[in-house]
Amino acid sequence: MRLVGLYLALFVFWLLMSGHYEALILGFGIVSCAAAVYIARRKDIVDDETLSWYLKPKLPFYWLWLLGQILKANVDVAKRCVLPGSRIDPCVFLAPADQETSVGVVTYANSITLTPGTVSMQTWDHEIRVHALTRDGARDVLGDEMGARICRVEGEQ
Amino acid sequence: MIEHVVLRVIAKLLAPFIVLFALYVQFHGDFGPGGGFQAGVIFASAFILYALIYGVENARQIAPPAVAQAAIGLGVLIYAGTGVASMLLGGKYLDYSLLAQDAGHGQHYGILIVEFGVGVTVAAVMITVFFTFAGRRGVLEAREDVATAEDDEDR
Amino acid sequence: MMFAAAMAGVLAAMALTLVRALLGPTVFDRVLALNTFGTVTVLAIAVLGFLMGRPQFLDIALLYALINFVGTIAILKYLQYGDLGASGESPDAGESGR
Amino acid sequence: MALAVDIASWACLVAGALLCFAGGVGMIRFPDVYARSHAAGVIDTGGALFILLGLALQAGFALVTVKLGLIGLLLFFTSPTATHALVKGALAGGLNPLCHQLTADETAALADEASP
Repeated sequence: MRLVGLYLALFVFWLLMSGHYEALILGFGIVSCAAAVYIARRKDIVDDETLSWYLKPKLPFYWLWLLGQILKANVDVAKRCVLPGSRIDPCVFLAPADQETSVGVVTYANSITLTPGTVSMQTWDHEIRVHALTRDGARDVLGDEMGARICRVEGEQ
Repeated sequence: MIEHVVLRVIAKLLAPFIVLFALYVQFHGDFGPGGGFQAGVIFASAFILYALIYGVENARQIAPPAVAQAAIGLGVLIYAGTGVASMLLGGKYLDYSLLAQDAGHGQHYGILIVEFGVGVTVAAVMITVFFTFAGRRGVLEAREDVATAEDDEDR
Repeated sequence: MMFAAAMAGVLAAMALTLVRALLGPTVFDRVLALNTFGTVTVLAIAVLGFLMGRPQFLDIALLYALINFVGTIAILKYLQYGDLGASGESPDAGESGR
Repeated sequence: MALAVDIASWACLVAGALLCFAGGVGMIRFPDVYARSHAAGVIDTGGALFILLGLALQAGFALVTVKLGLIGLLLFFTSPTATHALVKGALAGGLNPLCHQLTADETAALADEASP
């Protein structure tokens, strides 16, 4: 079942990349996707850890929200990079990560890193060590809005 | 680095797409930049990423060195075989025009087959080179162990 | 014209990251600068493709982004374990493995 | 209509170029590798996003746009992963961040401030 899902995802990827829809190239596409699925199966990387996560319908909305956060943070950090009088006040702290699956924690850690001004340094099952450029950035992470949103995405079936 | 959960999850996610991207580059060589050599390198990079995260020992299970070494020969054989086939059909070496009923199709198929041979060889060579060099420390350590054991026996 | 403006910004960023890569001072600074340089190069290739009217360059940009990632991971692994092939179940296998 | 798209793509490309430049300046100015990784993050996210968006607006609805989207998606997954791996490696390499390590109390106080 998962293999079929992966095959379909790969085939859509092929169609998007290719732009040539003659029989020969499409045939190559069908064979190539089968080869990629076979190799993924041999590597034993087709499991629930990654696949089920990307079928969650709320995930695109979370990404859109994250995009907004990224833009806000970008402007702030870019100002601190360039403006002569600006100050930075870096700090390191442990933030709770309440996600249940490893993919949830990874999504959270990568979201933190994607937002300029905060970088995740180390991850454990229920904690992430974060380096923040300013106290405001640290406060945003500790407010845990991002983590709560990921938990909501994670929780749906 | 299997305990590095962020890397492991992201690599798992990307790996099948890297392989497919390699095959895409392989088969679209005549439409854009690409071809056998690049495709082979990308294909190998999928295995190199796997080896970096799961260790070269596990990667050897996925792509056994014997298969990789056979593939090196196979790729060259495909390349040379296409050339010889066109000679048998009465043309020069790698004279693609004779491989199909008309010259245009012949050129097209000929290039695809030859590029496929190049891709197989390059991928197999890259994987073999990486496995050989990445495994070196283990080999050296084993040799040192043997050397110290012999020293102990001498004493 | 607008592509030239984007190209100017990208080239400036490339120069600055290259300065950081040369200055160091630690090896991690250099790797960070190298990784960022790779990202900027991807953007430069994409913009260059439009500048020259040949969007096929985007395949190369995609490939470069991929190789940049694998390369960075390889350097970091070598720095941490001193060995590209370690399976790395224990992070300090280099010192206490034997 | 075409003019509006042109103006939007101009704005995106200029914003991307400015963010790239700002990130580059940050790479030079910031004091240690951890702070610099934030500047690198500006280039990786904002700079890349705006430049790819500007190019996509120029290309219109075509295969090229899809490929720009794929580049963006790949950067979206790989760049934070590489940065995280790098910072983790630097920490494991014994490089201490030049900053204040918040104690549990201070962290709790900040968390209280953040939650309304």
